[in-house]
Amino acid sequence: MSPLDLVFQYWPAIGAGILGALVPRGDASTKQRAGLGLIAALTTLFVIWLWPTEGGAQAAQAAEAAGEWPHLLNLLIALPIVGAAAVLFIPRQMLSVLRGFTYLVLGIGFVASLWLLTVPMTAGWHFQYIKDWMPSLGIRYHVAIDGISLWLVLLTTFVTPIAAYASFGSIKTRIKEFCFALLLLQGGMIGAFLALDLFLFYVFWELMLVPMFMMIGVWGGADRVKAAIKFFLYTMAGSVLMLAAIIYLVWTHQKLTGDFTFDYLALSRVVLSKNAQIICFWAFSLAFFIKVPMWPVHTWLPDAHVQAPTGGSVILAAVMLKLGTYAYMRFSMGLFPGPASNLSANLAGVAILGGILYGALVAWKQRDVKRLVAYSSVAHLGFVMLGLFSATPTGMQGAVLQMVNHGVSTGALFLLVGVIYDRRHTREVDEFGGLAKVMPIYAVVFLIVTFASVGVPGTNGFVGEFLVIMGTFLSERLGKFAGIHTVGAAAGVILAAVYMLYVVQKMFFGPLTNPKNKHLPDLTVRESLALAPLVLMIFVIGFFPSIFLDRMKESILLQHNQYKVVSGQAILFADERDAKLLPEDTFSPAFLKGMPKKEKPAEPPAGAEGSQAALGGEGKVAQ
Amino acid sequence: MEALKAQFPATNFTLLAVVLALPLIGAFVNGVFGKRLGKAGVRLMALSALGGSFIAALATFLLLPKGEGGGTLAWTAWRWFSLNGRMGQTIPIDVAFSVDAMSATMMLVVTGVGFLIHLYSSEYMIKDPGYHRFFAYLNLFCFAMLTLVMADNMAVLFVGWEGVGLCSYLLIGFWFGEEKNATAGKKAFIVNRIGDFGLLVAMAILLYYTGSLRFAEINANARNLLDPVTIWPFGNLPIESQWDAANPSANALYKAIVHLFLPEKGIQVYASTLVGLAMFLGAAGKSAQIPLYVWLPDAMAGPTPVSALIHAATMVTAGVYLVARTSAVFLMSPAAMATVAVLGCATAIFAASIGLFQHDLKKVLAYSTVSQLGFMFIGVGVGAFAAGFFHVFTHAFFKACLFLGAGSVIHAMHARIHDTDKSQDIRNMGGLKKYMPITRWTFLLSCFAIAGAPPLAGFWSKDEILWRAFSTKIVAPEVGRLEPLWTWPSWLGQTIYWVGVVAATMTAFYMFRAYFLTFHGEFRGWKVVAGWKEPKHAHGHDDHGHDDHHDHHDDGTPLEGPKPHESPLAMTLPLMVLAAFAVFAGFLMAEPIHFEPLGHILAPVFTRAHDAVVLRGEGVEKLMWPMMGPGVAAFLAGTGAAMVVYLNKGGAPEEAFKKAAPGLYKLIYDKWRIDELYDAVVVGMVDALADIFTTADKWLIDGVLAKLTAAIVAFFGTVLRTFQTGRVQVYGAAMAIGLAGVGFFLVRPHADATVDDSKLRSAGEVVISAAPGPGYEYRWEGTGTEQKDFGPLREVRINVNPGETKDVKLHVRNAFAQEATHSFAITRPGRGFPSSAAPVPVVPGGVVPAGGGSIPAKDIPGLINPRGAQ
Amino acid sequence: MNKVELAYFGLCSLIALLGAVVTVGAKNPIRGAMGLLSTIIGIAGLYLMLAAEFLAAIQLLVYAGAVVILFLFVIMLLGPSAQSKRDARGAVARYVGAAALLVSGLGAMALVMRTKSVTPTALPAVPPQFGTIESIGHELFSTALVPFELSGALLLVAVIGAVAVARGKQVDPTLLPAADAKSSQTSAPTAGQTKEARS
Amino acid sequence: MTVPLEYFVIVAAALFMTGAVGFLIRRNLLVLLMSIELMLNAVNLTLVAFNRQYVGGHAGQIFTFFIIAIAAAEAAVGLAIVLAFFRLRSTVRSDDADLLRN
Repeated sequence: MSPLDLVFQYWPAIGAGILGALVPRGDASTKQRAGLGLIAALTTLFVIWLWPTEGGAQAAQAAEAAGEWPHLLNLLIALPIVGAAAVLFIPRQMLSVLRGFTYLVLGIGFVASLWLLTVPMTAGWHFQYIKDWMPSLGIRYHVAIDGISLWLVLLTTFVTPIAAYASFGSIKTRIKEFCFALLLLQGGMIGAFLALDLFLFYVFWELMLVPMFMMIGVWGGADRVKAAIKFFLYTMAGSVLMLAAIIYLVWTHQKLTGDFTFDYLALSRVVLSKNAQIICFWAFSLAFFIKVPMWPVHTWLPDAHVQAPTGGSVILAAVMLKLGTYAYMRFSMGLFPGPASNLSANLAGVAILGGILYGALVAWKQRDVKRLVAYSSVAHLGFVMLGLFSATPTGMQGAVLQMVNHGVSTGALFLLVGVIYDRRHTREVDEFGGLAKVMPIYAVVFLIVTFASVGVPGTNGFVGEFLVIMGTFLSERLGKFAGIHTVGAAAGVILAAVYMLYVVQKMFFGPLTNPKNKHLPDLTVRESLALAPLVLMIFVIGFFPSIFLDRMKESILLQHNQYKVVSGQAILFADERDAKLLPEDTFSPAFLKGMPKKEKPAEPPAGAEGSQAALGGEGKVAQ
Repeated sequence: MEALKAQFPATNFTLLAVVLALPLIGAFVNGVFGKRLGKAGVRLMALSALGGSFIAALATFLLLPKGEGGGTLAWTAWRWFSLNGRMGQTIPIDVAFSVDAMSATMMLVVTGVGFLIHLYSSEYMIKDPGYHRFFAYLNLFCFAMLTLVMADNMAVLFVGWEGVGLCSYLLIGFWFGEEKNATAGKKAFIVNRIGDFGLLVAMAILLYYTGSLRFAEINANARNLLDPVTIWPFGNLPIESQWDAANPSANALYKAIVHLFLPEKGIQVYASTLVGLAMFLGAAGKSAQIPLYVWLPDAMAGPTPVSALIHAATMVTAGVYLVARTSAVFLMSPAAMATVAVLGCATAIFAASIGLFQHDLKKVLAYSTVSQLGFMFIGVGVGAFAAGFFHVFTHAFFKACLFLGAGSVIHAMHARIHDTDKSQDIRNMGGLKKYMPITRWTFLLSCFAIAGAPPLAGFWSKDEILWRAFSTKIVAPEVGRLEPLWTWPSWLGQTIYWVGVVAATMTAFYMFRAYFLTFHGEFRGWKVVAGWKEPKHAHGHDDHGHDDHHDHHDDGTPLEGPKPHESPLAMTLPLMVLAAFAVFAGFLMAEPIHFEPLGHILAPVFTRAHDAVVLRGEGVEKLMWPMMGPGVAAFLAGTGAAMVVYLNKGGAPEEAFKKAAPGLYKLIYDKWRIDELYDAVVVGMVDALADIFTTADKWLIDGVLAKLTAAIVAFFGTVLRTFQTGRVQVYGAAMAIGLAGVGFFLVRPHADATVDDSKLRSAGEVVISAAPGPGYEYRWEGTGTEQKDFGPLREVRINVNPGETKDVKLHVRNAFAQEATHSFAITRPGRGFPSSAAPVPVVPGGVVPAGGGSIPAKDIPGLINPRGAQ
Repeated sequence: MNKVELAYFGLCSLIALLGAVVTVGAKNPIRGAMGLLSTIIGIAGLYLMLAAEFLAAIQLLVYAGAVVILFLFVIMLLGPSAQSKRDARGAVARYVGAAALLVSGLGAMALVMRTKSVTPTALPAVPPQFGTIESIGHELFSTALVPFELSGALLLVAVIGAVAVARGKQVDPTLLPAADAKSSQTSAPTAGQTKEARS
Repeated sequence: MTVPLEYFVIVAAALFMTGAVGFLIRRNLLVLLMSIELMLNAVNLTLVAFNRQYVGGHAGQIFTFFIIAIAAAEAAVGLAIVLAFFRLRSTVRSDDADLLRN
């Protein structure tokens, strides 16, 4: 591969690099030029490497893929957590070592997560790793990745280093604890995305809360402790109910099959009795709705965001909210498809009225920019939940893509709000006016991100919302409501423009009246380098969404077909009193790979098989 | 030509990439490196980008395959994303562009007029600090407009659609220093967004019914849209009969009220009408028709060339282009086409009426644009797609020329009057024909064109539309056994024709009113002083921006100033070119004289329209020439009236009318107070809803969920705190009391027993076994065998014959010689009275009954207390 | 049950009970300590009756010799303020507690008395060497070796603990400004220190 | 006829009740400690008495031996605490030791 071939093959990346280097104005430092150039080149490389073709290249890649190293996922989870422990041993005064170490760990995490892209994400589990943890209880360390969780893990490893890099600019006290919290948070989040054992999932689900509680509570704003406690209690209350439902589910499974297991694959075969199913569905879903946040239980989000430091706020918005939606898609729709499909029309109504329209309207009335952006994430996630409730392949793909989009655009928005907060230490919208003259670059970046979050085509927001709206109309789950739901969701597009442009005009346009705004410095090198990857990602997703969609399509199709078949069976066969066990062949073998096998050679209790025969698994999952 | 054709195959026509890429590169270069390039560099970049794109567009137009099936040149960039259709099939959405005759002409207009306007504004904006930013936005706008025009599927069209809205937001709010401009920009974007909402819904419906978003396939299987959709009552709402069946016992009053709301029969509408209406909402948003036209007059806050390019030539015509492009869908529903035509007509007459009394030159032109757009929508509404499109074509030229003329006048006025509103006010102008000959003649020619003077472009296109409205009717597609589609009433075509004629007269009147007030009479701007020099103290012209200007000359002394100068060549050249086109463009489709080269090119594009729209009656076509009379009469009447009022009498009659009907005058001058109506109704309602939600969010949801629970917990906390006194003895005492209680309980004996009456019903036999205890002794009574003293016997068997009640007493004595007794009444249900067994505590059977993998469900729910109300 | 034994038993238990009552009732703590001493002596006497010579000796040595002396030492150290004046605050809780305790104690004793054995159980004959130092020492170092070592450790810890707690904050005299070097021993407050008002 | 077992038990019980009541009623810390000593001695007495009853081994006595050791340690530490408390609040009334209260 002589250098000339290299140049010839990757000329767009080199060109983009040079262009990136030229962008900053004359007096910019070489560090900024080099940084921007590098980021531009890497992004173009990313696009070329995953260029969306008709699957031809993917097949070629599969041929020479290095196979699935089983310990990759363990590395992704364990590295940050071990790093967090190691940070504690670094003396408090050596700030540069602390920061360097954090960057190292997060950097390795990001590079390792890029390896996930080499494997074509066919339906079923990849990089699966199973190890017994508490055999007596049937708890196993079972982690695996599929199309759905792939991009969320990549979002985590992509956003956390940026948040860290940006927040080291503004966090001045207790750097060591901040690094500890950051690394633990990354480990917890990735673990939660990859866990397939309900117990393991619950452990990571709770583990995540602690560092975020620390971040809001220690480095937050004025009454940060109250907001941190409110955040913690809200999520904890939800997840405690989920734990009860998990235990009940495991207990029923033990009654049916005779052996304990917390494994998601095994438990998804259990069909509880009618009202137990609904209760457990609500127990699970409430925990996830609090996290999303859905309408009635969302009031913790604005307080948490207003008090959280910039870095914490970025991670909270970019990744932690996605756990609620991802977990609803994986566990609520996976374990209780019956009630999920019965209630999908009503829940979609809540997602639209309570989420999209309510979030947008309340955001319009906010005076604090961060509170406004917080309510805007309620609106955006309303779209995501609508995509999930519509339960069509398009809608679900749109939902997962919108999760990634929201992570990128709202993460960038919070970084931008952090920029002015560091300068003026206030977030009141009325304090600013006519900033565009004083901080032109900042105004341009803010405008781009605003149009991304409003969903102007060509940016990432549009693709996600477009898929969700199309999916809603095509959905037969929503039945007669599909039309009115589509109209409601599309109306959300208008309101999104209303409140975002309101804040842009209030802050940037109009005369420069406030004397304090006269001499605000424009974006510093750190801020612009932190924002550059996000802004580029906005355009990459906007113009080449099929890079992302092709890799999640098959897993989503598998999940959708299974959801359709099993919900049909669950509604049909759930009777008043007894729980039942679906035969194994209602699930596709790819899905059941890694299910705990019955070690006991003894024939399972006669009763279990007898009742299933009557069921007869005629509902096959189309591969 | 053949070499070019060979080099660019029809299916992979990369020349389209060149047409698109050049403005994009121009925008990027100007935007990012603009400041460093300097004004000359930026100007060169922008003009070369547009020039190159125009040449490529011209080449594309020439290379259009003239085949009978309407040859198209297509180019696919990359797979954008793919959707899953209704039957599970994947629908690929590619970034694909295809050009047929219509879009080729549109491309020529966009790049041609765009190039001229770029040339013009390179001079007009020469003193503006944001020079590079302006050209970046202008180039980006051209890119977005080209994407819109050349899109192959509706998704890419939507990209162009919103891109154009975005650029108009940026350009209207270009001088963002002033609050007014920024608000106008925001208003334009939001109103466009409401239109885009309509387009999104239309796309969803099209995807559902026709299974694809590509125009070719949409037009091909447009017939699938003929499927009735119940829009009211939606969801699970019952219709009347269902409701009555559901709750028959409702009383009369309640039933009456419900019947008020519920329809007898669900309202059904054809999907094609729904799509048509949704798309018209989108078009109305973009092309400023009746419901959503309010943003266009405010958009005059932007620089004049912007108004010329965006609000005259290109963007506003996007709506007409969309309707023409999806003509097959509209043809499926005459109701939708009727709405388009009627609203178009209403807009024409309404906007014209407002234009009559406006004083701001650009506002007059803005309202004339809205009214001319009304004409175009009449064209496409009545099925004359080619005519509507031709009016778009001609309107682009003469309206751009008018706007640029106005720009050059304003440019001249800026020499002394810097306030934006005053410099555009025609009352300050007058008599400029002496000073600005070229602008005056080009303005005059365009006025003739727009007013519909016979040989000029305006006459041919407007007359064609009105003639088509008058003479044709639409044949509704047959729908078999379904309810037949709504068809046009016969009189509708004629009424539209006559209303159009009235609007045409008004157009002629206000256009010439503006012309005479601006160019004739004596100059009212300032006292012209020969050789007037710029006083030293006056501030320099560095900041041409309009934000923090204030005019300190209004302190009563009459303003002096130099002679208004004619605009430099860079501005007058485009005027002349456009004026020339305004004169000769008409002959491209002059149907009455059967010389219509453009008509022939467009024919293949609208083949479906050709056979769906037929002449009203047999002999109607003979009326073509006579029906031209009213059109020409309208022109003569309008121009004459304007000449009489403003040229001869110098505007006196207008003053007279103002005094005669001040209320009406004020009403029309205030644009029929539509803006205030919208603010009060639409914006007000949304604002109120937002307030309700915010307060509910703060007090109701946050209050109840978070603060109330916290308060309850705090209350219990304080209650329990009073027990902790902090003194050791108190705790010791509590312990002692506890000790005493436990001791008392342990010492007392407890006489408990379990009664096993499983065989009571069958064999009448009951086993009572007493609960064991430390040092317990038992004595039974009533079991037949008398037992005086206490013994270890714990279990007793009693036989009860049917219908009999037996009373058994149990005495228990513990080590401390304490005694306790417990009595049981055992009755066996026999003939006679039902059994009333004493309340017997039954310990739930713990063991799982064998058989059946299922567990008794009765104790499963008991295990987890159902939290949620079901 | 011969007279001498009964008399000796009555004497010893009388001494013990009287001592206890004095310990609890005495206003002056010294008198209380003396009461405790007499109780311990009384119990030592009873041990002798129950053939537990070694324990009697230990009782006298450890309890009388060490613990009571320790009490006296502390009482002396505290001086007059060791005697707290009586007031009735919080009396209700205390007396109710005492009453409950008495009632349940007497009730239990009554119950025990009323049950089974009418005649008191006679104590069996005393095997030779019972309760002597050899036998207890023999058993102490065989079966109860571990507790023995542990109690040794416990005592050590207790001593260290007592020293640490009692020592209080040692103020390094050199650090104090020269003026009040003399009052360096701040750890022992003078009696005159006013007691701060208790809210 | 030796003194029967019940007598010793009764004496021990009386001793114990006096100690307990003393503990509850008096508020002087020193008296509290002394009444604890009383209770411990009562227990020792019962142990030795029952060991005398069942003469199989010296379990009772050894147990008492350890109780005495522990009682000594307990008294030492108790008094140290009283001393420290006195230094802090310059009083030995148990009511004043309520810093943990609020």
